Amino acid sequence: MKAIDRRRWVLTGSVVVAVLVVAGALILFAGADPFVGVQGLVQGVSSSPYRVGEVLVGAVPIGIVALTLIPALRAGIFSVGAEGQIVVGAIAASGSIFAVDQVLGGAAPSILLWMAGIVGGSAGGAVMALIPAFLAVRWRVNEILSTLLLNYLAAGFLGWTLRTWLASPEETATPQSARLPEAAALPALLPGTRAHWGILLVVVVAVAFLLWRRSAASTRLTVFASRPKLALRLGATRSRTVYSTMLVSGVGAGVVGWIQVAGVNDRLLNSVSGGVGFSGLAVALLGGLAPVGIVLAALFFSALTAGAVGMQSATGTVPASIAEVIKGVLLLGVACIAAYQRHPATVLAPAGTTSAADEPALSAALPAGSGPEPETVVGTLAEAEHRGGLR
Amino acid sequence: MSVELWVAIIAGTLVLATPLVFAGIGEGFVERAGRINLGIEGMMIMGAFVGVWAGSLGGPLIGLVAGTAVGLLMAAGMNLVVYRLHANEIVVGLGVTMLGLGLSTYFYQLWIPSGETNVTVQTVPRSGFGPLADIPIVGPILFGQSPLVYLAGVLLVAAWAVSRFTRFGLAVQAVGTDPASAALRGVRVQKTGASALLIGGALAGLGGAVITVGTIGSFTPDITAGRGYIVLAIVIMGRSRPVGIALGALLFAFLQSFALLSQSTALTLPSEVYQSIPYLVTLAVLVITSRSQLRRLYRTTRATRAIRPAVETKGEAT
Amino acid sequence: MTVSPPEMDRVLEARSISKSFGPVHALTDVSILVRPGAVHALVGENGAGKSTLAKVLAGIEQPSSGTMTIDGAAFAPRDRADAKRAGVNMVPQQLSLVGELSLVENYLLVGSRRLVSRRSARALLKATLERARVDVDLDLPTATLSQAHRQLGEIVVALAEGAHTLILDEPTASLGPLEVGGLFEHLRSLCDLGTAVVLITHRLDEVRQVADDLTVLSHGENVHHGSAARLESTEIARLMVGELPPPAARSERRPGATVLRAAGVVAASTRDASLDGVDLAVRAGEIVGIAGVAGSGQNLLLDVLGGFVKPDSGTVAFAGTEAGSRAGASAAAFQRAGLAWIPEERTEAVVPAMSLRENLTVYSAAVGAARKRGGATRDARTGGTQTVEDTLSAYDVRPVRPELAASGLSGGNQQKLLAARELGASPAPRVVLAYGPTQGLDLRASQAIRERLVDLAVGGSAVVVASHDLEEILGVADRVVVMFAGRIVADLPIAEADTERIGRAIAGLVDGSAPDSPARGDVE
Amino acid sequence: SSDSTAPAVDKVIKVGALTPGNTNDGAFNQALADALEKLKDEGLIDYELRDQMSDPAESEPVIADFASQGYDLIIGHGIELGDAVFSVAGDFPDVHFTASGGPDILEKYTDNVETWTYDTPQVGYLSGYIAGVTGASPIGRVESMELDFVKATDSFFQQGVTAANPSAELLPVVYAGSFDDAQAAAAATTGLVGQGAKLVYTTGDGIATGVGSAAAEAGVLSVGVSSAAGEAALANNVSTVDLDMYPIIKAWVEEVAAGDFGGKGVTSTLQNGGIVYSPINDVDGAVPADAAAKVDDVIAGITDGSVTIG
Ligand SMILES: Nc1ncnc2c1ncn2[C@@H]1O[C@H](COP(=O)(O)OP(=O)(O)OP(=O)(O)O)[C@@H](O)[C@H]1O
Ligand SMILES: Nc1ncnc2c1ncn2[C@@H]1O[C@H](COP(=O)(O)OP(=O)(O)OP(=O)(O)O)[C@@H](O)[C@H]1O
Ligand SMILES: [Mg+2]
Ligand SMILES: [Mg+2]
Repeated sequence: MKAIDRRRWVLTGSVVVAVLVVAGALILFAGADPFVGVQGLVQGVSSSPYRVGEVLVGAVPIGIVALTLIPALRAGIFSVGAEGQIVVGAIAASGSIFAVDQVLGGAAPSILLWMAGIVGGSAGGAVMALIPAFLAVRWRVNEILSTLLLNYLAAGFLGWTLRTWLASPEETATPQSARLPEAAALPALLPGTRAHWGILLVVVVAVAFLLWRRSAASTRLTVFASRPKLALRLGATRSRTVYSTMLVSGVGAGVVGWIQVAGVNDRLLNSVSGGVGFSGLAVALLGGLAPVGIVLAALFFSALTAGAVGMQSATGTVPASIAEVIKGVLLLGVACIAAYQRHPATVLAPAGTTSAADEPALSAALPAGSGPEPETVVGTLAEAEHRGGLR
Repeated sequence: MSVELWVAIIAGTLVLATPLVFAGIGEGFVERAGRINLGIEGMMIMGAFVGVWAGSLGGPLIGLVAGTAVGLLMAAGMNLVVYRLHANEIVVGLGVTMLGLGLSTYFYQLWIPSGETNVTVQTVPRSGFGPLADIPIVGPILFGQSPLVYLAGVLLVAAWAVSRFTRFGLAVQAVGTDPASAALRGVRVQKTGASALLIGGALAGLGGAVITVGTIGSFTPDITAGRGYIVLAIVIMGRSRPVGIALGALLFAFLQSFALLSQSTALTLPSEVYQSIPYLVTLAVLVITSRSQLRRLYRTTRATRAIRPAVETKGEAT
Repeated sequence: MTVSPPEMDRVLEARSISKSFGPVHALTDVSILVRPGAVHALVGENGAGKSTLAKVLAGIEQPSSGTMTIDGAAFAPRDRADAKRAGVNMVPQQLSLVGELSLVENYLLVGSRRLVSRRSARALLKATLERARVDVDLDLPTATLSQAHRQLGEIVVALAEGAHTLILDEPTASLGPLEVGGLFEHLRSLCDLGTAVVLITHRLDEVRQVADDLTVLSHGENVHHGSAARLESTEIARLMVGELPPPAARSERRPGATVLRAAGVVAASTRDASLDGVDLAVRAGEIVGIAGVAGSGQNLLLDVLGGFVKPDSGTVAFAGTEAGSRAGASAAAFQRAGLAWIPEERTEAVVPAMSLRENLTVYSAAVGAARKRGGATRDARTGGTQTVEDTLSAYDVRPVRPELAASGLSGGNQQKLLAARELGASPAPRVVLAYGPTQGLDLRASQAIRERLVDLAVGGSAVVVASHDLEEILGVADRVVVMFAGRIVADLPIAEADTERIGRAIAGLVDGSAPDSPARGDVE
Repeated sequence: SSDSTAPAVDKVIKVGALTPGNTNDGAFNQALADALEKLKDEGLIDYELRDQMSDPAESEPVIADFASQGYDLIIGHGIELGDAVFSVAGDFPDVHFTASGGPDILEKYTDNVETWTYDTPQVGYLSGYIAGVTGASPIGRVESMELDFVKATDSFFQQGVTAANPSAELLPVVYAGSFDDAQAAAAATTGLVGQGAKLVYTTGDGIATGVGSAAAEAGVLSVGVSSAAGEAALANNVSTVDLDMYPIIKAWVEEVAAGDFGGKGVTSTLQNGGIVYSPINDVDGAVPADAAAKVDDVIAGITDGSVTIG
């Protein structure tokens, strides 16, 4: 596979160049010095321990969401509900933390408040995930759509919550809850940064899914995605599969909600989900539904944000929105490179897949090494329609 | 609620629905072709910005054309990255949205530096039905609309005709549901998928331009306010069929319009409740339609009880 | 018919074609000359390269080397559409009908005209149907047609599309005698019009019946070509698969207690005739053949027996397990209780993207039994500590490469892979549900599978074999059940099951004596 | 402009500033941007401005950055930034910060954090008064979201209206449910007009574009539409009450230079020139000629205390 390697490097190289050129052009367009910008990008990620911490902090929620999406995506169930699940998880977590704290007259030990947070968070996320699961199983309601809509409802619920039963006593512009009790906060991991113990949780989850990959359940899901009838013989009925996978992703997102509240913001904010849901989806696919790949992708994604802000700081005059632009461009670039890492995997591919490998949905989430995923994602997009009873 | 209010709500419905219909029809093709364009939001906002910018130079029509063009361009880029470089379509879509939101704000801020008054362009002039528009109630609703509303209607019929009466229409459906067989039949899977996305992109761009050049007359950051995602929802709910999409768009727009205006009446609920109504009801409708769908399937299954094996007659012949 | 006269006497020739997939050499230096107005049989053992050659001729695959000409003019199709335009058309085995679309729409899907007119297309197809003397619904989504009807449908579409050279890759694998008869008559009349037909088949009698020319492939190489007429059946058989061991003599079997019983089953499906009131009892050590025209309810019956479909009324009992309340729930229970399943469409049971190993061990893998250890499986399903390699070669799956994606196998070898998983289990399955188990297999492989089924019965398994191919049933069955329009219209011990009686029953012409009684009689 | 006579300050102050929204919103955010630019031209400061910092999760790191990079004065402009400023200020005692918030923030100042707010009652009341003197009725309001400070302003707006025109009818507030959804805001405005509204008031910026254009289209008056809405929208806008941050920030800068920064809170008011309003636009005769005069009177009244609000 020498040739392939060379081509990969050529591609990677040209993508990097392309990205830099575009970014540089945009900065020049704003009348600033591109090289300063690139410096800023690097500094934004690395210059101070605080910034390194920020990268980690940002990677945690994205990573957990992405990891817990693995089963659903593998089974070809396409949930975009993480946003809403994070929100409700966060609300439930904050609620239960305040409740426990009150019951114990403000003297609750950390461990108890953490439990309250985790339990509340996962419960909230789970509920938000089981609703679309139920609708999908009972009436074949397309889960892409139901989860999407539920996100908006969750947002409305959060807005109301922050104005009413969880509103902070003192007057604030952005709606927000009162500060959580000190004891509820996740202990800091690296002093002088916002990095917290939640980071270790990512490692745990990643390892868990590394082991899970070789498990029976994983096989069942893979079969389910492409050969439902055979899956029946393996005990993977539709309802069982949908409920279980959605539950996993829901709990994951819910816990993220808690982490964001207790680990990062110390209070419930309107921005608690902050697009993590969608980033998580992107990262899960970037990482090819493989734990290691996902963790790397999550780090990259978070570094993007930090770096882009850094670039803007460095260039000064350039409007803040350059950050978003750079993120977009880099994400596209990496999507190409990531795809190429796995593309060679289709050399001995099935007739089905080769004749249709040019079909985007298929070539979509072809993960490093392992086969099944192409079906998975076809399952995703084509079957989503049928499962949604759309024809 | 007064008659005026209802008239206002209906009129508002049509205005709010128009961009959704444009973008929706496009995405309809994309999803029937088995693809999904999560870049819609990005394409719409770019269409909205470029529309105003070009409109300020060459008038509303140029604005609309430019908006369409930029959507088309972004779609072409997406095709390149997805097909040639085999990048994951969903990731790319999210990237495109990020890029669109960023770029539109970026260029806007460079175009209108702080201290300068925002640029307004002349919006598409109202259609000249003159007297007709003065008919009470029906007048403003049917004849008082911007020409774009009627254009949406025309496009709707066109889209329906294309998917029903052209080989392209069949090919889109084929590659969408069974790419492997379609390819084996001799359909060019990539070509079809690419064309579908080009249509989707162009119409998404147009949809964005319709918001700014069609109604508002100027651009402000994030003016599309998540309509791209709503379009995705509507398309799935409308089963990717033009008519379904139109109905979905109208339903959603009506609910939004209703939620806005009924606030100005006596009954007072938390504003969040009003803002949630459109999504809540859409979900409810979705459940109902899916349910009846399921029922229908069940009934047809029963029906096949009647069917006898096809070659029975031959059987007697031998 | 749309064969435009000027194309009538075209010669399609391929010279020294080679094709390899990665390490696998599917074709080496193969040549073939297809004459107009003749049926050219292309035969050879599974994995010989027939389909690959066919795909090369039809522009679906590009040859690694070699040239093709039509009437001496170079012919190098970029893709299938290209080949079609040049007048070369093909019906691949794993069919190319788009399930969402009706036959009419599938026909309209490719062509030069941008606008489509369903009415004229419909008329054309209708005419073709009548000529072929078959009857398939033109307006239902093809996904709702039975395998056999899709097969016929695609052939009809290909005929309607018109071609001077028509390649059929095992068109008859899933067809019954009636359909085959009508089809061959039509092929003949096509030839009389000057069309050249390339027929890939594993059935000797068919070669004898229709073939003018014969090309035999083996391990991707030409081993024979010439006129078919002068060859003896035995000779052709030898060329196809080498010396065949004589079929084992029919051993006596003494059925035991009922293992699998369906009582008063009523069920419906969009793909098949609905069952109304089917009773069937299968006993240990007996092989029950289920005959019937495609779409008479066999598929649905096997789905019910397998626990995939929950009957609307009536019961299915296997090893004390009642068909579960939730649809599908019992499929897993049945599987665990030792029910082997070979569906009509192998694609339902083979996961193309999984390796051969994963496919073989999927059951154990999915219930969490110890997974592969250095190639050896502690896995009941592949037999004690037997290695995957052993199992593959035991069932003659070629190539023996456990890590190859199953989709890399030829259709026939996929069929063998499926048989290896389902029939190779140890302890031996207690019940076998097989629909056309030898579909697409060459003579040797078919014989091997039949013998395996018999061995299982002798060993006390209860075996159900459904097929459109009477020979496949009569070869092994102790009892033949005939289905018609979702009912069992005849149930004959093999002794009384002469082709004539079954033929009438299949056609729905029930002779008074037949139904009911025997089915009941069997139950103790 | 360079020829402006700048008082010779021994040291140019390095200012880092954050705004929640876009600095070209023609309103709250832009008030800061303009003031900084002016002070820079005067040679008093060197500044860096970060916009779109409404999310504390994002702004806190940026503030910490400024602090660690040795800026003299860090301005958190907007209530959104209040908490972030305080949590960082703790770790950097010798850097000067300003934080803004509701009225209650004035007492929250520390040794290195001065607090600032503006007189919401005055803004709301004056806007209402201007709306009232036009004699237009009924009056509709379109706002972004149901937030405390929005509701506060609105209550004083109502006071102002009744003060100027007791008979004016006020339609209930319509919330667009978004800060940016101009099209929804436009639909809401059109709807209000449909119910007879003759004047529409808004405090938003993104949505103001929709309100302004819809009002102009329907030929009714508007109050509070920012310059971000564009000329067309401004054509029908009677006036907009706005902030002028120049005097406040100039004061801070001088304190930093003089080394006596900290330990107090300040409020922008009409009195100290922190609150201004754009000249009354008579929208070709739709607004009574004496409106401007009446507005001047009421401002005088507020200044000398003869007019009391709340
Ligand atoms: N895509 C592929 N990748 C790897 N090997 C392949 C591929 N396609 C075909 N082969 C191999 O090429 C050889 C010939 O395949 P082919 O399908 O032509 O055989 P066949 O004659 O059609 O056999 P059958 O009668 O079972 O259909 C087989 O060994 C098959 O495994
Ligand atoms: N381009 C390709 N890439 C990967 N696999 C291929 C390719 N072409 C053919 N194959 C595989 O080679 C095998 C031969 O093709 P095919 O299935 O048509 O054989 P077949 O003869 O039709 O099957 P059967 O034996 O049932 O008649 C198939 O299993 C197919 O999956
Ligand atoms: Mg073959
Ligand atoms: Mg074959």
